Amino acid sequence: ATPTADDIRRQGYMRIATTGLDAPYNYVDPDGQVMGFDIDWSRMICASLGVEARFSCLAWHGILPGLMAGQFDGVMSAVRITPERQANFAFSAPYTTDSVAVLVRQDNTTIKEIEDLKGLVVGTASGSILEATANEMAHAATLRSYPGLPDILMDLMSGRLDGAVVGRAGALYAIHTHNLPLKVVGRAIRPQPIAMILPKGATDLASAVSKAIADRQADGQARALADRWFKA
Amino acid sequence: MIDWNFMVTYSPRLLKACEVTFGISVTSLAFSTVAGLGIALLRLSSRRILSSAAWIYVWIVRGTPLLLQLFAIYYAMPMTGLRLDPWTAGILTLSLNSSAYFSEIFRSAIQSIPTGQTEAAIAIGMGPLQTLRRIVIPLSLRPALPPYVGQAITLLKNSSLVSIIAVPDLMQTAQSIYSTTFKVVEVMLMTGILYLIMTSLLQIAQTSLERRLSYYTVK
Amino acid sequence: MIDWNFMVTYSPRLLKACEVTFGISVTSLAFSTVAGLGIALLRLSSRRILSSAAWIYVWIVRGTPLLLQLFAIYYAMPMTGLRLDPWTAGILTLSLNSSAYFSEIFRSAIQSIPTGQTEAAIAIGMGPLQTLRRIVIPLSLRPALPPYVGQAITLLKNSSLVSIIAVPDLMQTAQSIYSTTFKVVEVMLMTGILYLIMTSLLQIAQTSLERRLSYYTVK
Amino acid sequence: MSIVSFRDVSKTFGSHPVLRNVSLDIEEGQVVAIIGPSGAGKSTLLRCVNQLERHSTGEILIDGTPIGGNQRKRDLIRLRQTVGMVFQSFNLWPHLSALGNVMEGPVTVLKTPVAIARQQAEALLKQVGLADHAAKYPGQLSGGQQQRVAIARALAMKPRVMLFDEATSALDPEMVQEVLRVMESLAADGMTMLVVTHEMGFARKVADRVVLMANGQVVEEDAPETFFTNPKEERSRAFLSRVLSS
Amino acid sequence: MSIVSFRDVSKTFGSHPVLRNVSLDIEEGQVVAIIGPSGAGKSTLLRCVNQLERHSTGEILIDGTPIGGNQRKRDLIRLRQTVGMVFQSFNLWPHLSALGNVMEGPVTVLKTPVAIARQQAEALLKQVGLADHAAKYPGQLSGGQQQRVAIARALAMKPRVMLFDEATSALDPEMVQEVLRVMESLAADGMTMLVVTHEMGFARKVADRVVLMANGQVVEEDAPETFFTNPKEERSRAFLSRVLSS
Ligand SMILES: Nc1ncnc2c1ncn2[C@@H]1O[C@H](COP(=O)(O)OP(=O)(O)OP(=O)(O)O)[C@@H](O)[C@H]1O
Ligand SMILES: Nc1ncnc2c1ncn2[C@@H]1O[C@H](COP(=O)(O)OP(=O)(O)OP(=O)(O)O)[C@@H](O)[C@H]1O
Ligand SMILES: [Mg+2]
Ligand SMILES: [Mg+2]
Repeated sequence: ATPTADDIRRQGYMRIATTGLDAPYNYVDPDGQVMGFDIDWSRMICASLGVEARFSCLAWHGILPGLMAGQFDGVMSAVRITPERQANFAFSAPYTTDSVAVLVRQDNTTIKEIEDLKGLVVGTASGSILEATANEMAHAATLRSYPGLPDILMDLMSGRLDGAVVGRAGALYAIHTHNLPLKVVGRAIRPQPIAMILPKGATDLASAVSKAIADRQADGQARALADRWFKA
Repeated sequence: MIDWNFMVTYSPRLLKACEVTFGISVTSLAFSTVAGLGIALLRLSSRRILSSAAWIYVWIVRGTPLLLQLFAIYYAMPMTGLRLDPWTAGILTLSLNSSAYFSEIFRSAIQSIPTGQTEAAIAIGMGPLQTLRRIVIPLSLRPALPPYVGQAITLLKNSSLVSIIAVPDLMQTAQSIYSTTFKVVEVMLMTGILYLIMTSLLQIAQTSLERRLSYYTVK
Repeated sequence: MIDWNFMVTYSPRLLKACEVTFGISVTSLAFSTVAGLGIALLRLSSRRILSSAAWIYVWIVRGTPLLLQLFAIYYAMPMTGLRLDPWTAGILTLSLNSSAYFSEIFRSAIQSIPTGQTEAAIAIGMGPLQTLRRIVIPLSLRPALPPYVGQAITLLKNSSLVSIIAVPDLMQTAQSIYSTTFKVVEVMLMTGILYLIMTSLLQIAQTSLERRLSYYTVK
Repeated sequence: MSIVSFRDVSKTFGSHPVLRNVSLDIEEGQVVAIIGPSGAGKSTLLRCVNQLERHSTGEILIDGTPIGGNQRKRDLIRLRQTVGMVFQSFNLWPHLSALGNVMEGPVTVLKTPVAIARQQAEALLKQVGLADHAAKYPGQLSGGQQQRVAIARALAMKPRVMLFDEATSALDPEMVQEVLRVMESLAADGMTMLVVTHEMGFARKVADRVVLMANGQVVEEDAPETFFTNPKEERSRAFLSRVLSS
Repeated sequence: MSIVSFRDVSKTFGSHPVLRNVSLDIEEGQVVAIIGPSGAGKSTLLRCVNQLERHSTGEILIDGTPIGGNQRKRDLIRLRQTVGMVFQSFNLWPHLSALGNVMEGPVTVLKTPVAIARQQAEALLKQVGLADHAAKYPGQLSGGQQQRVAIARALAMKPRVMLFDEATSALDPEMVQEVLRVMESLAADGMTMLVVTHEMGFARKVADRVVLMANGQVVEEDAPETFFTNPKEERSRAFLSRVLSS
């Protein structure tokens, strides 16, 4: 029983899962409140549907199984649209895009584009677009997959990695917020649309969410939100 | 070096997460201790079917990852019509999982009791349950205690896996904090201390109980 | 329902990840068994300083999360000038961690040996090491075995934590596969079977060794 | 009617016969000493009385009621309570004090109120000469003291028969005397007793009947005077000459 | 020169004195029986000879060399090898066969080649009458058989002195005979032996000297004939009358 928009309205709230590990998209503040670009977007979408947004924070490896098992109505966690995912889930229209970036230490002068990582020790995040991109484009001597961005940043700073293939927005946010001795170099690689991911077959709900996204893009609220979270 | 302000700011959230970890762990510990004892007794049963069934249970439960067991209980059980909330599923999984490890610890301890001790109980007219409660359990306490506490601590640490189905425990909260703040040292220090406090309850209890059970070594 | 083709396609990658898990686990198991025995002996030493030091080691190592220990060794050690590669850091952490649990298992088993057994060895002129190797270890094998194998299995499962410093083990690989392909059931099934095969080596060894060590129960 | 009867009782371990068609009657108030070489089946015979060991064929009656076989567990346990047993190796429970060991049966099995059980236990410990040691743990008592606690523990269940399996053979000679004295006074009080022993002096002095076992069979059954001075069987004479020489 | 000498040896457990100024000399080839009531300190005396228990003051000399004190661990272990000990509770190692128990010392401690150690062990097992039981494990042997294996195990180290601590008191009368016979033949072969025993018959027949201990002190030291027929001390008479009555 995939939920329709009416089911959600009748229910009065939408159960949204996120990792809370992915600033600026989603993270948890000191009081335990979940915050971020995805969260604000979720609230706007739910407001349009006339329901309340209820968030669950859980590890990424628990999110998709939970969605498949009907534990959530949707996922807002900087989810990129890919063909494999489209075959198994429903997607709303994209609400933003993000690209892959190369991250190096500030004092590095030799790495300028992803191709320059060839033959080096490179880190990336496992089980994601990033891993595939790194595999196809970086031609690293050693490619190490980490569970999350913080682990990559730490090992980059520790000198064990020469460079890293990461998500652009998250990397920029981290460098900016915490003043890290790192920098993003090169072009924007493989920009990818980011959307809400919904249970397979929930096309009705997906189009209701897509309409809400389009409305907010039309009335300028989307722009304001992006400025707030991505001004770095 | 260390940002003390930061630690003060985040400690309420970590303390709150401790409650989750502690609650899940203590509940699961209670269930799995009882279940573990039951399985140990089945394993020691002279009926071949019972002891084989217990062997198979221990084999499979110790043999497969906790994550798989959690998924099976949380996501596959609803197919059978039984939908559990995350807390229940987490506690059930942890209890089942630990019970297999505990059962082997208990079995080993029970087997180290001289048969004369239980024969004396049977000869005086005790039934199997009375013998268990009054003689076997008290006497296996001493040899079971050190590995039992080790396994209880493992249970406490394993409880963090439950965060994968949306119960944010101490470890998950710690990861969440350092992934936005990058204060690895501070977060790990605080988390380490909180875990150390929780496990110290068990470890200090162990040491003092061992001392009290020293009659056992007077031979 | 189940996609068999998928399972065939991905099994080489999972099998390769098994090698990582198995390699790390077996190496760490060897180190931590030896270290655990050493710590158990320190803990049993009549010298107060040694036994207290061992108690503190066990208290802190059992008391803090493996993740924290891993971070301390991997990220904090370089500050002291010692930079370890992920494999070495992973094996070192797992070995230190497990050694504390093993030491308590061994201590409990050694304490269950009747003093007459070691006195007979001393009386015949054996030195402490000879007594240990020829009498104490063989006699504590039987009571230590069930909890030892339980802890060894825990070590094998815990080795997946090492993936956090970029050594992709079986569990990490499984998660990576299902989070791109969404075949949770297939991946978990295969992973479960692979873990079960690896742990069965230990569990079957346990059962057959127990049978061979049954002289111990002939009293 | 006899209080314990063996009727054609046999017992095998695997294919190894340990008791062969034993028939024996113990009358109320009698003291029967069972003697014989090692491996004769003496312990097994005793252990069959309270079914610590199940017999293979034949019947064992306690006060007329058969014990063992397909009997309901509950009835078996009830019947067992009428039989007290004292082991060679004492088997006191190390986690309970002397008093605790004696009180355990009445409180746990008979559900006697603790206060009453304590009074009775104290009286029993006094009877075996251990009034001053009630609070001590088994580890703090000498062998002879431990064995006397074990006797008090069995007596606390008010058994109709007492079984003693080499109750003195793990003890030093001086301690043997303490324990034998307690057993003698029990016999004098009219307790029915089945005593496996190597103390020929005790058998001669206290027993009403002496049973020599060998090879799983009863070889000879006699009044002690007859048995020790004029045994009927060749096997008995051989046994006596070997044992009395030491 | 005597092979074991105690010179003014005392031993306290905590504040409890267990040996008080014991002086005693054992000559090569002598058999000395140590008797006395329970708690007299007999076991402790024996256990000090090979330093299973450290004495508090005084000196113990083995073949002229002092043992214990601040001696280097290596020297202590070497000296211990010249002393064989047989325990009341056998203490055979359950994970080794009878042969394995006997070979263990030579192979592990003396580094004797396995083939030679095996031959010697087989010869020793034959000497104690157990040639046929070499492959059995302790759990499969009777008490008397186990104790004879324990004697063979001690002999395998070719000790100059053998200590026996109530080597027969956990045994049935028939088994006692087996073990005493082995001990007698050892004595006849000229082995120096220190024997704590309750077997007065054995003490009288085999010992060259009888030592009565009580309360941590040597009360009387005599040739057996004198001791058993005409003891000098009041304490000795009291002890003998109690023990011989059983
Ligand atoms: N659990 C058992 N399994 C196999 N055989 C056994 C078992 N218990 C006893 N036996 C055998 O049964 C026989 C009789 O043993 P039992 O202990 O009754 O003899 P006993 O007359 O009490 O001897 P002892 O004087 O040495 O105590 C022995 O040959 C013994 O080996
Ligand atoms: N480890 C110990 N700690 C404290 N006291 C002890 C210890 N070992 C022995 N004793 C005490 O030392 C005294 C002498 O003991 P020992 O065993 O030497 O006597 P024994 O003459 O061998 O007696 P038995 O005939 O009962 O064996 C006893 O009072 C005993 O309680
Ligand atoms: Mg017997
Ligand atoms: Mg003694």
